[in-house]
Amino acid sequence: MATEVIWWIFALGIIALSAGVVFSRSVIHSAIFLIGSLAGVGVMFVILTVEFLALTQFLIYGGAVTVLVLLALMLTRADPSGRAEKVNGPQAPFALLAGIGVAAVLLVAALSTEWAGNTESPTNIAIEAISQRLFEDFGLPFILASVLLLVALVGAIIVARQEEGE
Amino acid sequence: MRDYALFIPEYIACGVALLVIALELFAPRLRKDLLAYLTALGAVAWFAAGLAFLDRDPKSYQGLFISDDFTAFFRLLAAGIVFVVALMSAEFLKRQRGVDQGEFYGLLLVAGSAMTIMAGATELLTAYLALEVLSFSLYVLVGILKRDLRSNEASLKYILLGAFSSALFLYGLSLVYGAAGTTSYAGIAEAFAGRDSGLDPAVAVGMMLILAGVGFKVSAAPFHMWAPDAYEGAPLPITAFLSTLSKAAGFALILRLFSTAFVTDAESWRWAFLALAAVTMTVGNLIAIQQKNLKRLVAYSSIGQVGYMLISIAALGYGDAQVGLNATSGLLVHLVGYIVTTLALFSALTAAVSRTGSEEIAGLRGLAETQPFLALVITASLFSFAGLPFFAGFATKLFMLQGATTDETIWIVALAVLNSFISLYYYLMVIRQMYLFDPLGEAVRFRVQPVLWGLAAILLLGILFIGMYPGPAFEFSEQAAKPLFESASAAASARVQAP
Amino acid sequence: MVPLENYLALSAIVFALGVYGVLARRNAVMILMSVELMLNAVNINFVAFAAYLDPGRIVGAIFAVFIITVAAAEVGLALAIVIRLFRNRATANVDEAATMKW
Amino acid sequence: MGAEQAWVLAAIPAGVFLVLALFGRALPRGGDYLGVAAIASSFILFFVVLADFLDTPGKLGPVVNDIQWSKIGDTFDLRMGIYVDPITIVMFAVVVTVALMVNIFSIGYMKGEPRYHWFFAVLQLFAASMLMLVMADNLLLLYISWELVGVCSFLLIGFYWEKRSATEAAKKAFITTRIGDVGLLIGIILLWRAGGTFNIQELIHLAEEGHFSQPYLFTALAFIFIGCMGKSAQVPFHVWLPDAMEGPTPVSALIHAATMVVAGVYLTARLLPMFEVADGMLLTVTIVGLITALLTGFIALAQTDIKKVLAYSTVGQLGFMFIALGAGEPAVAMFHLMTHAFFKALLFLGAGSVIIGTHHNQEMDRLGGLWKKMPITGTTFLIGSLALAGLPPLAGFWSKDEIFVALEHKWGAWAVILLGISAVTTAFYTTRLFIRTFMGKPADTHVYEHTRETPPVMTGALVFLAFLAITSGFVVFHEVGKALGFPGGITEFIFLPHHGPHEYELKWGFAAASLAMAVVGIFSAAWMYWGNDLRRATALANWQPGLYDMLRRKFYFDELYQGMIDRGVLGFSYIVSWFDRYVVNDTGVDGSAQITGFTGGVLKYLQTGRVPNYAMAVALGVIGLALAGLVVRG
Repeated sequence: MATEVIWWIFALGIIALSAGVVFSRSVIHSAIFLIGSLAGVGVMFVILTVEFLALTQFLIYGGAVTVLVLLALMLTRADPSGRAEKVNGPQAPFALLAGIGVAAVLLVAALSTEWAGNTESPTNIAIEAISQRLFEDFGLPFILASVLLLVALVGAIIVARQEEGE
Repeated sequence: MRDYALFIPEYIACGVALLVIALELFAPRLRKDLLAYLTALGAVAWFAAGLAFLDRDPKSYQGLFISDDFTAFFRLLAAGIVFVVALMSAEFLKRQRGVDQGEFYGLLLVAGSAMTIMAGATELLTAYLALEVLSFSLYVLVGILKRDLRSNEASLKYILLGAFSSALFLYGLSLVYGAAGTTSYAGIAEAFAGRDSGLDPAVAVGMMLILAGVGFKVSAAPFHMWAPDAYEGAPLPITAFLSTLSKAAGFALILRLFSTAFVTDAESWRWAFLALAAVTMTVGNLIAIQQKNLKRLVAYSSIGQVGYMLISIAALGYGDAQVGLNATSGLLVHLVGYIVTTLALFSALTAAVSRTGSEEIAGLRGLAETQPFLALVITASLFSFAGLPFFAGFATKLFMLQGATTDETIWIVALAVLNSFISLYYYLMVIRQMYLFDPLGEAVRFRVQPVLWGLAAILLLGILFIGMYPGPAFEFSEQAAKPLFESASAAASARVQAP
Repeated sequence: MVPLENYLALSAIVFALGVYGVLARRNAVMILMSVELMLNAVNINFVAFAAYLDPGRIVGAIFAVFIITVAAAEVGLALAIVIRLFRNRATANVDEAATMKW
Repeated sequence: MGAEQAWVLAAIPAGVFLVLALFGRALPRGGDYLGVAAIASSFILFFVVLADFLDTPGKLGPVVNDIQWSKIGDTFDLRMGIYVDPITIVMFAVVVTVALMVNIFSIGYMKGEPRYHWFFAVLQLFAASMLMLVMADNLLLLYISWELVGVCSFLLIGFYWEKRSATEAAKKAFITTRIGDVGLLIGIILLWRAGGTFNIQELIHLAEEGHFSQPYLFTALAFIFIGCMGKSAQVPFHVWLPDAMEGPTPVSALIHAATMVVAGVYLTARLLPMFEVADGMLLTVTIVGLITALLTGFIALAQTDIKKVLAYSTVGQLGFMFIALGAGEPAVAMFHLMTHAFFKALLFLGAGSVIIGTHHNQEMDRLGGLWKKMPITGTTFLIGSLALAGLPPLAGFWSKDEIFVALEHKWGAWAVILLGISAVTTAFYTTRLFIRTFMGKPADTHVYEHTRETPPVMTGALVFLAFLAITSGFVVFHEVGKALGFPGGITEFIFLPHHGPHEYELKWGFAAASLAMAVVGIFSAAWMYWGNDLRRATALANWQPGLYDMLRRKFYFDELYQGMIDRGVLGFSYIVSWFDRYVVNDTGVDGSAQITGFTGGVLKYLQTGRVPNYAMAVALGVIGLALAGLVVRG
């Protein structure tokens, strides 16, 4: 019972915070809501008893990514005059319809499906099990991920690096 | 088996990639075109190593990746494309300032290796990661002229839309994973073969999301809109790279995914590919008529080509291994013809643009007078795109359409033929500029850089060879297509170690 | 206990919110934040399946680990490109970066 | 060398084409002698092939020689080869004879033109492709040659590309015939799919065994027939041929009268056994032929350009050939094809001679009375005209008569009456053409004064063709055929395997009726135009100006097509691109303000952010697909 109450609190919280991310008028507020939303998802992982992922979520998303976002916001802070920028494009009303459409389709898919092998309650996924599979079976994805990070790193550096005369 | 020896060719490619990046870093005064030649040399070594993997028994890496002739085919294709594009870039980048050339060539090689993994992946996570490695490399390469506003804008559009569509793709993967309980292709096929209808909604929606993701990658309408902008903004050799390697990689992924994992549930997606094919070829060809920029023209025309190719994917869904084999080998041979043609076109365009400095169609005015050889190569490539006899595009498109025709799809084949008729119109507009108009400036003959001349000549011969004697290309393609449909044994061996 | 469908519904809603954000926002950084929401929704799906479905255990969690990695790298690269855009044009609005069209 | 090596006929001009295209500019006189020599050697070798063919032990059985072109896996075994049977032999005879005459004639006609060597080079390429077309044993090789002759035609129509009308005409011809080619290609793919082979004889065999279902076969053949209609300029694809007269006149004689345009007739004749198996196909062919013959006969009445009259006449005569095919008589069609090739090439070359002799005048309104100035041209032109009108004993009479007999036999009297009207109009416009060009008083004395007879290199070709226009009809008689070495005469020579021997017998009733039609046409035209006096004709035109205008404007086909193209294809593409530019793409520099007045309302929301717009397309695509997916499954 307690789990369910906690789940609903966090679920509604995640939805509210996510809505804050996409509806807020200020970029900074959005970023802060994003941190909250990501942290909420981390808690969901805890409830699902996948603690390892929750930790990753807090560290990488709650920490690294949002810091990166805030950094970028500071670097691209547009108008020193403080002119209130419109954050939404004129497409927004249609975007709302499209968003509702996507939600409807996905909810139908999620809720009208009878999932095969549904155990009705989450099973604990121990960190040992994850690491075993990760390092024994998924060697190739691991290599790919490292190449991916290298590409992103090299790319980010050469794209963002300041040249002489800039 | 964790057989890391299966990736030896890719080790070579990535090793050379690291080497050129390091060279740029530690020997900044080195002549930059040496990096290009080193890359080309690396591509040759990669190709040679790839040849050693042909005609071998399929070998699986932990059920995540399979090394068979299909994989080997795309490996050779990737090495070939990287070779040509690297040499093309050597000439092109001489006129560009502020480009990090080491990284440029390194990323070419990495992207090529990613394509091999996409072709060989037999598990969703591996396929997804390889796809992202390729995409990341392309995001950077498109924006590599960072002081050029258009290049920067193109890469911004590309990465934002790419991230959006890969999120859609991932949601689809998650639904399929939930429905099948596994991410291995063989496991998915097995799970879907006998599933009860309770899973239908999730599978239907999941597959459509996956379709949107891969459709974005190969630029099928309505997921194509990034392509013209990215093509226009990218440096010329990267436009060639995008329209060849990125498309081929997308089709490699689609082919293996849909012919092995989803084939047991073809009802869910066959119609969608037909619809996408019809929309894509029509949109691509009709909008192409209105283009004034060469790269955008190629973008829309290649969107049209994708439309034709999607017909073959739909034909995979008829549950008949023979039909699937014919459709796949037709698609592969057309990919080869299309790639050779595109590279020939871009070799010539690179040379022409380096002289005229204009990427508009009107910039080619009077090329037949100032540089008849380039005009000839461009004409031959455009004829090949349009599917005129004697050029590669005719033979390969004919095989592809024939392989893809089933009794229910005659209408779309007719539409495809009609579309290639429309396409001839805008190709002729380009040819008209070269042959019927006088050059803008003074009509002085100019010399073509020897490397580009050689590339164009060899690729032109390739176009004619495939056009007049398509046998070898087709046999090679059929050999590459076979493993997908003899999957009984291969899939079984993969299933044993399926995660 | 909380049934699987709850997680899926939560994920669907968060995902749709992300889609709305991508479509509605004009600031590139905010579009990226919306994409992050979508990826998180995907992660909820994967982890929930991993925890609830019998034969397909664990793989979903591993998938989620990799998605987090990719998402982080993607944000890094995309922000670099946005910063470059800002240097070139003094804006981070995607609809002002629209010289190429037709 | 025997019939198996018939490919040499095509190989020689092909080789000379390469030489002329690459080095022609450097050769003295543009290498025209090489071109003539190439065709002449093909002409001579043709007789070698013919002799060998007639001596073949199997007596008139087809000769096959093929090589493996591409073996592809287990599924396709592509063989490319040649197939020589009597139909091929007739086509060979027509192509090499007319090509030789045209090459010789061109030395005079094209003298001093720019790109002289290129003209001869393309003529060689054309001859090679045309010869390849008629001996191809499979549809793929045939299609390739088919496209090649189309390309040659395009190049030659647009030969004077400084003239805007020439490039426009070339484009029109290319596009119109391409529409047909699309049909042909689809038809070929359909037959290949169901039959698994490109080989024509194998396909015919399969069709006769009932391998194809009826609707499938009809669809495939209908597509192929669209290709034939495009190439042979049958209504409604006929619009390109009169415009194609923008090309040099020898080209009109060779490509647009005698050879390329009959490719459609040839292909239909070649596949006729399949057409017979498919229900309704023969009737379709007949009706298309009848409509074409009638319509173009009337259009030609009101044309004043010599070459245009001849062009419409060609279209009409091609209609006659299709009618013969529709009656199930390939022998008759091929016979008319041959006689028509000779007298029509004669007429075109005669027209070319007039054009050169009068220093580039081809409007009847400025000609007249030329017979005195150009006696040889005039006489040969008269022979050609009478042959076209169908006056015995000239060639056209015999072949037309055969068509009437065949038509009556197959479809009955109604068809004969319709065709009879067309025959009368043919005789009428032919006579009108001759009178207004060669007889009476000159319409333009200045032109008349400066007219000269053309040099022997041109008149020589005319005389030779006039000889053929007189005599080629006689081969219809057994005795003549046998004397020439054809066992059983020409009609027995041209037979398809399942047709029994066809014996020519002159049906006096038909002959008389046919003669009467020709005479009616000739005399009414003579009455109206005698002495190049236009009063009666003008009175008639003024009596029904609407009708006259309709004929002069060719039943408004061009206007109709132009309208369709303007409002149809281009309009659609314009809408799509407009949507892409303004609705999806364009943001305006600073938001929606400026554009509001332009589009306003709902649309302005679509036009602003660009990446979001693209993403919107993706999202809508996904929603659409997913909804459809849920409907299909789940």
